[in-house]
Amino acid sequence: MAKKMHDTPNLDQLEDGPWPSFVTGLKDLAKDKDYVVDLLGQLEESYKTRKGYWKGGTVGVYGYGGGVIPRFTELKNEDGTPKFKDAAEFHTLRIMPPPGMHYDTGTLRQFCDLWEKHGSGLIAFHGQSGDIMFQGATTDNVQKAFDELNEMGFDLGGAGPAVRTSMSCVGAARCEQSCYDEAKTHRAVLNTFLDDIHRPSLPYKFKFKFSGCPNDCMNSVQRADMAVIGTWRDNIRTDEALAKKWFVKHGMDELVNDIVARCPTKTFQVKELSKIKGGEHISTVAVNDTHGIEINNQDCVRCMHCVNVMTGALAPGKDKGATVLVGGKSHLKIGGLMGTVVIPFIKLDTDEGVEQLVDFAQRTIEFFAENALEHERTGEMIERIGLTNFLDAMEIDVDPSMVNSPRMNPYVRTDGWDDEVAKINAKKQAA
Amino acid sequence: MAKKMHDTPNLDQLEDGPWPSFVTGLKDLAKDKDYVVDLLGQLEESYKTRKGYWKGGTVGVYGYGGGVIPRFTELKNEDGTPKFKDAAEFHTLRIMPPPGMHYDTGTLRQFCDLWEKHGSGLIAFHGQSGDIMFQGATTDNVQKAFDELNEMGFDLGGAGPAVRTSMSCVGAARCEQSCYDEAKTHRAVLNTFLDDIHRPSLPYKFKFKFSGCPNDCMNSVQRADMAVIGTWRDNIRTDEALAKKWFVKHGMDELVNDIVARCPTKTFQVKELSKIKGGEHISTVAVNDTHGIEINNQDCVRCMHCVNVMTGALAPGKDKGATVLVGGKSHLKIGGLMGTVVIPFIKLDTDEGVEQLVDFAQRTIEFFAENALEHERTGEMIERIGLTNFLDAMEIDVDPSMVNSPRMNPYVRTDGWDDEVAKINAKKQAA
Amino acid sequence: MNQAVQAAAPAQKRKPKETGVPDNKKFLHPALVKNYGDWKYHDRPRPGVLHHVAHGGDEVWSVRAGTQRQMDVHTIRKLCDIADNFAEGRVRFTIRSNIEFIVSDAAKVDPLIAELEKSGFPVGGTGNSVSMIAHTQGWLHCDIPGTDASGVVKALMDELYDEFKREEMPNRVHLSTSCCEINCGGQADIAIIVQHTKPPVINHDLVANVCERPTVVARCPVAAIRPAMVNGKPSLEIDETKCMCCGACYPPCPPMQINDPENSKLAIWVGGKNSNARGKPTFMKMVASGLPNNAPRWPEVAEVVKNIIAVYKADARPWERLADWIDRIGWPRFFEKTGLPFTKYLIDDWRGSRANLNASTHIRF
Amino acid sequence: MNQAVQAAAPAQKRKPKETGVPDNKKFLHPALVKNYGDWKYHDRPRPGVLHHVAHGGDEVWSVRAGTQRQMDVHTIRKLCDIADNFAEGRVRFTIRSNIEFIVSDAAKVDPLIAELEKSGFPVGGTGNSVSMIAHTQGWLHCDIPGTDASGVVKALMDELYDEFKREEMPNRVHLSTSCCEINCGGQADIAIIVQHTKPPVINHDLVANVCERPTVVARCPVAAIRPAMVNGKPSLEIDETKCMCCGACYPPCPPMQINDPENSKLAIWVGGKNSNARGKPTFMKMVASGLPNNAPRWPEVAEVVKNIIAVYKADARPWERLADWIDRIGWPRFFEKTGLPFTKYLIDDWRGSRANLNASTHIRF
Ligand code: SRM
Ligand code: SRM
Ligand code: SRM
Ligand code: SRM
Ligand code: SF4
Ligand code: SF4
Ligand code: SF4
Ligand code: SF4
Ligand code: SF4
Ligand code: SF4
Ligand code: SF4
Ligand code: SF4
Repeated sequence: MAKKMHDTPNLDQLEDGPWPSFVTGLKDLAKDKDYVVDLLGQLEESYKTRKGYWKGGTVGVYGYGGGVIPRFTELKNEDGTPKFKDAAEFHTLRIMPPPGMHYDTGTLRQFCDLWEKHGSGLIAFHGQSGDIMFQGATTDNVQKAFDELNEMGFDLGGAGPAVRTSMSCVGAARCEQSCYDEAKTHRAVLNTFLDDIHRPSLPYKFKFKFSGCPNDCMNSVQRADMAVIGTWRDNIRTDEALAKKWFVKHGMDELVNDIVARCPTKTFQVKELSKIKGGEHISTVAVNDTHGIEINNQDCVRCMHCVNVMTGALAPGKDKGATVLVGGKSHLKIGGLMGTVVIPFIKLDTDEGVEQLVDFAQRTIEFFAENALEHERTGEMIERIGLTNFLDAMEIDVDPSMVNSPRMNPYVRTDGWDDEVAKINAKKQAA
Repeated sequence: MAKKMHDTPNLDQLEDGPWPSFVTGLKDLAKDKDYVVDLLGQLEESYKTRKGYWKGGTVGVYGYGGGVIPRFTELKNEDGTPKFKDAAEFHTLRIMPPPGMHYDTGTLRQFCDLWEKHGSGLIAFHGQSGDIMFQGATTDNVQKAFDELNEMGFDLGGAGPAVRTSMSCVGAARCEQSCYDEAKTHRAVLNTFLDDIHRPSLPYKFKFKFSGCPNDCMNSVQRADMAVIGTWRDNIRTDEALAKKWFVKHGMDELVNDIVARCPTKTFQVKELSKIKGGEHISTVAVNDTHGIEINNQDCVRCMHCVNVMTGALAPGKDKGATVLVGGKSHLKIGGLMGTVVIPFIKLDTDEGVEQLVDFAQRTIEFFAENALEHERTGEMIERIGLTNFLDAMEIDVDPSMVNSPRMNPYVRTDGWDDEVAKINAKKQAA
Repeated sequence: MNQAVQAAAPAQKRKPKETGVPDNKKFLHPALVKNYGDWKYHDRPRPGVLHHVAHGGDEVWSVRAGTQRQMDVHTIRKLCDIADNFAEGRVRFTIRSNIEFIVSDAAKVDPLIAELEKSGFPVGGTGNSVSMIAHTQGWLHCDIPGTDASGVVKALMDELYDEFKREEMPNRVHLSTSCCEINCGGQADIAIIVQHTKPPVINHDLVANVCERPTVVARCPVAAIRPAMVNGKPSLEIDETKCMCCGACYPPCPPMQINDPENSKLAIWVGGKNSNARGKPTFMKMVASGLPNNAPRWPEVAEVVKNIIAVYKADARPWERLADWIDRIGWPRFFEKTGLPFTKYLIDDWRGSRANLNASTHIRF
Repeated sequence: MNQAVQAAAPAQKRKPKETGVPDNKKFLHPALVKNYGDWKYHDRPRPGVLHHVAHGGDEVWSVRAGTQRQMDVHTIRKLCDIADNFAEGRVRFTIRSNIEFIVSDAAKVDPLIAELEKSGFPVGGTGNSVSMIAHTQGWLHCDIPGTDASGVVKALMDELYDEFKREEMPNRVHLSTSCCEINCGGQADIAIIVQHTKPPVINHDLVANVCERPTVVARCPVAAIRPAMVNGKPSLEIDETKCMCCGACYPPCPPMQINDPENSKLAIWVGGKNSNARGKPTFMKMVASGLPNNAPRWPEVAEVVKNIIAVYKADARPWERLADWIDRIGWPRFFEKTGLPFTKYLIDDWRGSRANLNASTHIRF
């Protein structure tokens, strides 16, 4: 039995309603833990005054420079002692999850046991960067909790100006849209940067995210300095049995209004079977005895929409890989940024492919480390120096896929035009 | 007979080929005019050296500060005398055309006669701003030519930091798409600013352009500080006879691929007649005995496409007027700018409507005169001060039609939010 | 700020095993290992259940349930019990902190659902539902929050409970919440984000002790901060005509107190989309602001959010995400239909904002 | 620069009648006056001829013919003769300097066309043709041109003559040409514009006499110009690492010579669209540069332009303007099909350029 609960009239109201309540959970923990009793006390105070009361500081584990988010209370009595002394320290350990965030119950139970022992008993599955957040430990207990987690095979994630914890979608493990092995790639890339994860010394944070297809279930385009998004180069595959099954259930109206009309490039067409033409770049499939689908894959932008609507009947091609975008981030300083295509396509189905990606990631981070200003993200850096200079440094050829369109202003000095053209032609001839 | 022609081996090559040749025309003039002989001499020199040889200066007509583009040769002999002395001065008079650029032959012949007398005999129909450009007169003759033109009922247009000559499309005179009286509006607006046209004293140039419908045959969206583009608010009108006629000629495939698929908001639909629903905002018309067109006009953005393809069968509604955009301009300094919607809709079918537009134009130019920096166009000014401040000054309520979307960043100080909402509500209630 | 540097390494301390990201293979359900990368299609037999079929014919059912994310160990153990007794001992969490139980036998689905519901975990969040809100830290843990996150999520999910359990929306609806303008919650169909309305109040006594002044000055997006001497001590000064109250100066300099019980408001954003389906990804747009930070249940926020969801549900066509819907009906009608006032603050004036002005006569009347 | 100020007003001078824009009613063909604002529809019986029908049933035929714009009075008189003898004495000019003859009797169309063609005026430019090029001044009259305009127009229209007379393009094709980067010619489906490649060469002897230095400094978009003393005289200096050779400094300061016979090149732009039809208006994009200023017939430019037109003609679907066509096939394929090299210079890095980066996986392979 822990000490007496503080009055929490505000928080109590968050026990009403059908959604699982974190307050009920905290109160459960508070039964055994003075620590959580006082945490609730401080949180209630925040609810009352509408102010936060944590400040940062310096706490870590031996051998690493980051991965712990230190929190010290600022809610003090007149004499400077904490108002809620048992919750005066409330640090979080950020632990990297397995790709796809799969667990067996044994592992989860072990997490619970150790965090009940060393921490508050509050765990978040997961933080927005993907970390398992073991929330609430005193400075003394941080190392103990880490040691046990580390022995289990888990490791601290990133915080501060470091390579950060990454996320990958469920992908190949359970999703028919997956275009590469997200888990393998995620590990190969991240585990290359353990030093940069554990010892923050970059200009600012750097995040990777891995989505298996353009549905981008990891939101990587706007939350990752480097987004690796699966795609394919060849034709959309078709399955006539599933296409007909779909059509029986949904009919022509849905086919026309929900797919034809929504294909962004109008390349998805429905035609009488007799009018459907084949060809190297054409996917076709009958939906009944009179009509069928015709897709000119050269005009398809792999948006996934038709494939999503008719899952199985249509599927990504076989020549799979990924598009790599650089520079996504959130609001700070210049407004939200989306990533920009820098590698239109990379094969990832062999070790060499994955190594190429790792190599590109390494060179990107090296360049970032050397060229970004303090607290500048990759997107801001590229904004400042220009995409072309970044590509130059990465030894990547410019490609119209990287832009929505060529420039709309004449403000560029083009005296190297002929040289560039000569280079391009030389490369073409060499290829 | 004029003096001997200079050799013009370069220009001679521009007499070949089927398109009417300005060189042939100039040579025709040169037969009688030393002036043009020397003009051809200088032009040939430009072709040879690939350099221009005119410079500006100060030439005008009595009473006006602008409207003449002075040109003095820079092609000099060692001793400072002009190389082609008879063409040492080659000024242009910019004369405002009638709206729609209509003429009777009598007027044109009069132009020819006077310009043969006082000028080079070279006239451009028309400059890119719409002026009749009487090209090539000596300083002495500028006034004479102007006096005659002015007596004919023509007046000088703009040059320098002034309100400029304007253009309006053929519109109501001959076009079924016309949504307002372009000619009347053009004159009403421009003739309000004669002082600002003739006596340049604005921060920089200011251009009006008038297009009768969103096809914008005057390119006003990107070439006018204020573009007045016709549009309508009610439903697209239909004519069944013409619709059926169109369908007989073009058929279902064209209807679907050329119109349905190209309607930007997918509001143009083809349906079985039995499935077509009517309604306050719906336009419908049969194309044959089984099928018809259904347009929900609430989702229609008046792009004109379907109306263009099926001219007459579909037509702009009856509640016509115009959208006013401000700030279009060309490349200089910050890159090309398009106008921005500032008045989503204004009626122009009564004198009061036109006066309202004139009033708005006056207030805009006053604001521009007072607030623009030197050599700053309206678009640049708005870019600098923000659209909202411009609207504020113009006493125009903000409207979501003015933007593609609301803001995508949080970088705004919103402490007046409640006041703004109160104002909006008060206005709503008053209305 | 919060990265740690371990001053001296006491001799007894354990050296970390730098193991990095663990292999997920050992955690995967066996059917997922067997059919890894070989799935053919899926369908959804009912809300909350995904049924995936492999090319070889294997099938798995995934049952998805909502959690509070910020979970106490008792709750986690309860979920483990359910996994052990009613599923096959494996679970995964989605990016939205929903839990998924994977079973290889259709017969196990119903009992599993029953047990989850009995234990207070709503089953749903799949397909065209309103899924769980992307959750941030707020007062519970962050050092800069203007509001809470867990409470906002809880209060809102209570209101959206039915829509979580149903699949009745035109397309999936993803919400996020962010307890400061930094926006850890990310782009979403609907987002709730703190919007400060007054410049920071500087505690001049502290600046000299705790802040690196050049760092703070550099952080301001509009160069509104300059070093100044206040009461003889080095401090900072804000040009209030420039400051747009973003709060970016607060993390590097806690004495620049931006949070204010009254003046830190909440804004609602809509139409963010990360997926490439149909149109390209798009940022969300601010559509309402000035909502009070009304803990513990934020009723004003809930009302606006629920209203937007209701209008969207009634008006959008199948497969139209919120952004797609607005693309069709246009922004004027969005404001008309939701009854939200369109104020001048919603007109962008930040860098590159010109691209967002309507440079056409495409207007809906 | 070129606005005139009349120093002293000699007594004999005539005071201008400030008549402004003349009324066009008296110039209009009578049928246009009668049916003003009351037209119902039009069709095109053949290329070069528009047939408009009024609600009341009146009909007019407009026959369009190409001119050189820069017309000598003999040519104009010839056109007047044709109007008087074969039409009804009224003409108008289009925005593209084509002339239109309006007749109220179908029988007059063919003889009119025959006479025009006989007299060297090509009939066409309507509907889906390549119309006349928007024409600027160039060496003939402007004070800052990098090339000629009339010659470029003539040379190109010779090559596009057949496409002017036919209506065989997928949609109308509008060209423009601009003899300096200022772009008086405007946005077009295909535009030819001077692109300087070297910074201005300053004639320091002249700067002090003819240039207001602050004005020139202010004109530079990238602040590359600063005042400097050269040989003891006030002059200007260019930071060559910043200067992107736009030539904006040249009009206010002729000693900043930007034009260069070798280094002032020509660039080709495509996909500009002012009309609101289908998509919103769009700016054109630069797709080729570095073409030599090869007077008198600019064969390299003609080749690129003709090639783009040919590929578009073969590949675009009905009603696709050049911009719409590229929207469908994508930029990578545009460069592939036209064989134009995509160089790094075509990637935008000017203000707001981020909006133009591909922030999606929408890619064509
Ligand atoms: C814990 C977490 C929210 C959550 O409850 O899930 C979080 C919490 C904080 N974020 Fe975040 N961010 C979290 C994911 C994100 C994400 C989402 C993502 O990673 O996909 C973003 C948007 C993507 C991005 O990186 O831009 C994000 C964008 C930021 C930013 C803005 C960065 C920018 O360049 O715009 C900051 C401010 C900064 O770094 O200076 C920030 C800063 C912070 C700090 C460190 C506040 C500070 O500067 O003192 C917060 C610490 C809270 C705490 O006490 O634990 N956080 N933050 C997420 C990390 C958990 C985890 O490790 O799994
Ligand atoms: C004559 C004409 C080209 C033609 O042959 O048709 C022309 C010629 C010149 N233009 Fe232009 N512009 C002409 C229409 C345009 C247009 C088109 C229009 O008005 O619709 C534009 C684009 C729209 C716009 O206003 O932005 C145009 C954009 C410019 C600019 C760039 C302005 C900007 O803000 O980006 C300049 C430079 C300046 O004003 O400083 C300029 C400047 C000039 C100057 C005055 C060069 C100079 O600064 O010394 C040229 C004088 C040439 C001459 O010797 O006659 N001209 N100029 C056009 C005027 C004829 C007429 O009065 O009808
Ligand atoms: C489990 C999860 C991935 C994970 O590793 O955690 C996931 C899994 C699937 N997603 Fe997703 N998506 C998941 C988050 C997302 C997100 C990110 C987010 O929620 O923040 C997105 C991007 C949202 C955006 O655009 O901002 C996302 C955009 C999609 C889309 C595109 C939807 C669209 O039309 O715009 C599809 C396609 C579809 O719906 O058919 C999709 C489809 C799917 C499918 C059907 C793929 C498959 O064939 O298995 C999966 C089951 C979905 C379902 O719930 O019915 N998933 N999906 C995520 C579940 C989140 C949750 O608990 O609610
Ligand atoms: C005569 C003229 C107006 C004038 O007052 O001078 C004119 C007249 C007509 N235009 Fe235009 N347009 C004229 C320049 C333009 C321009 C501006 C330009 O040429 O620089 C545009 C904007 C181009 C752009 O988007 O950049 C223009 C965009 C249109 C469109 C929209 C085309 C599209 O699909 O994008 C239409 C609709 C159509 O083609 O059916 C149109 C339609 C028409 C119609 C059919 C309207 C009507 O019902 O009478 C007129 C006959 C067109 C024809 O040539 O077949 N007119 N039209 C101009 C003839 C120029 C020429 O000699 O070639
Ligand atoms: S991103 Fe694609 S591959 Fe990954 S889970 Fe989502 S739909 Fe499946
Ligand atoms: S995946 Fe390709 S074909 Fe299918 S809707 Fe998207 S762009 Fe069209
Ligand atoms: S802008 Fe419209 S009204 Fe004017 S001529 Fe063109 S199509 Fe006709
Ligand atoms: S005018 Fe309206 S209905 Fe017609 S194509 Fe354009 S948006 Fe669609
Ligand atoms: S959104 Fe702001 S307050 Fe909330 S967790 Fe992120 S940094 Fe902290
Ligand atoms: S709140 Fe933002 S704008 Fe204001 S001073 Fe701080 S960083 Fe600058
Ligand atoms: S484009 Fe340049 S050179 Fe040509 S007329 Fe216009 S200002 Fe003169
Ligand atoms: S050419 Fe352009 S960029 Fe170069 S100095 Fe002159 S104005 Fe500046």
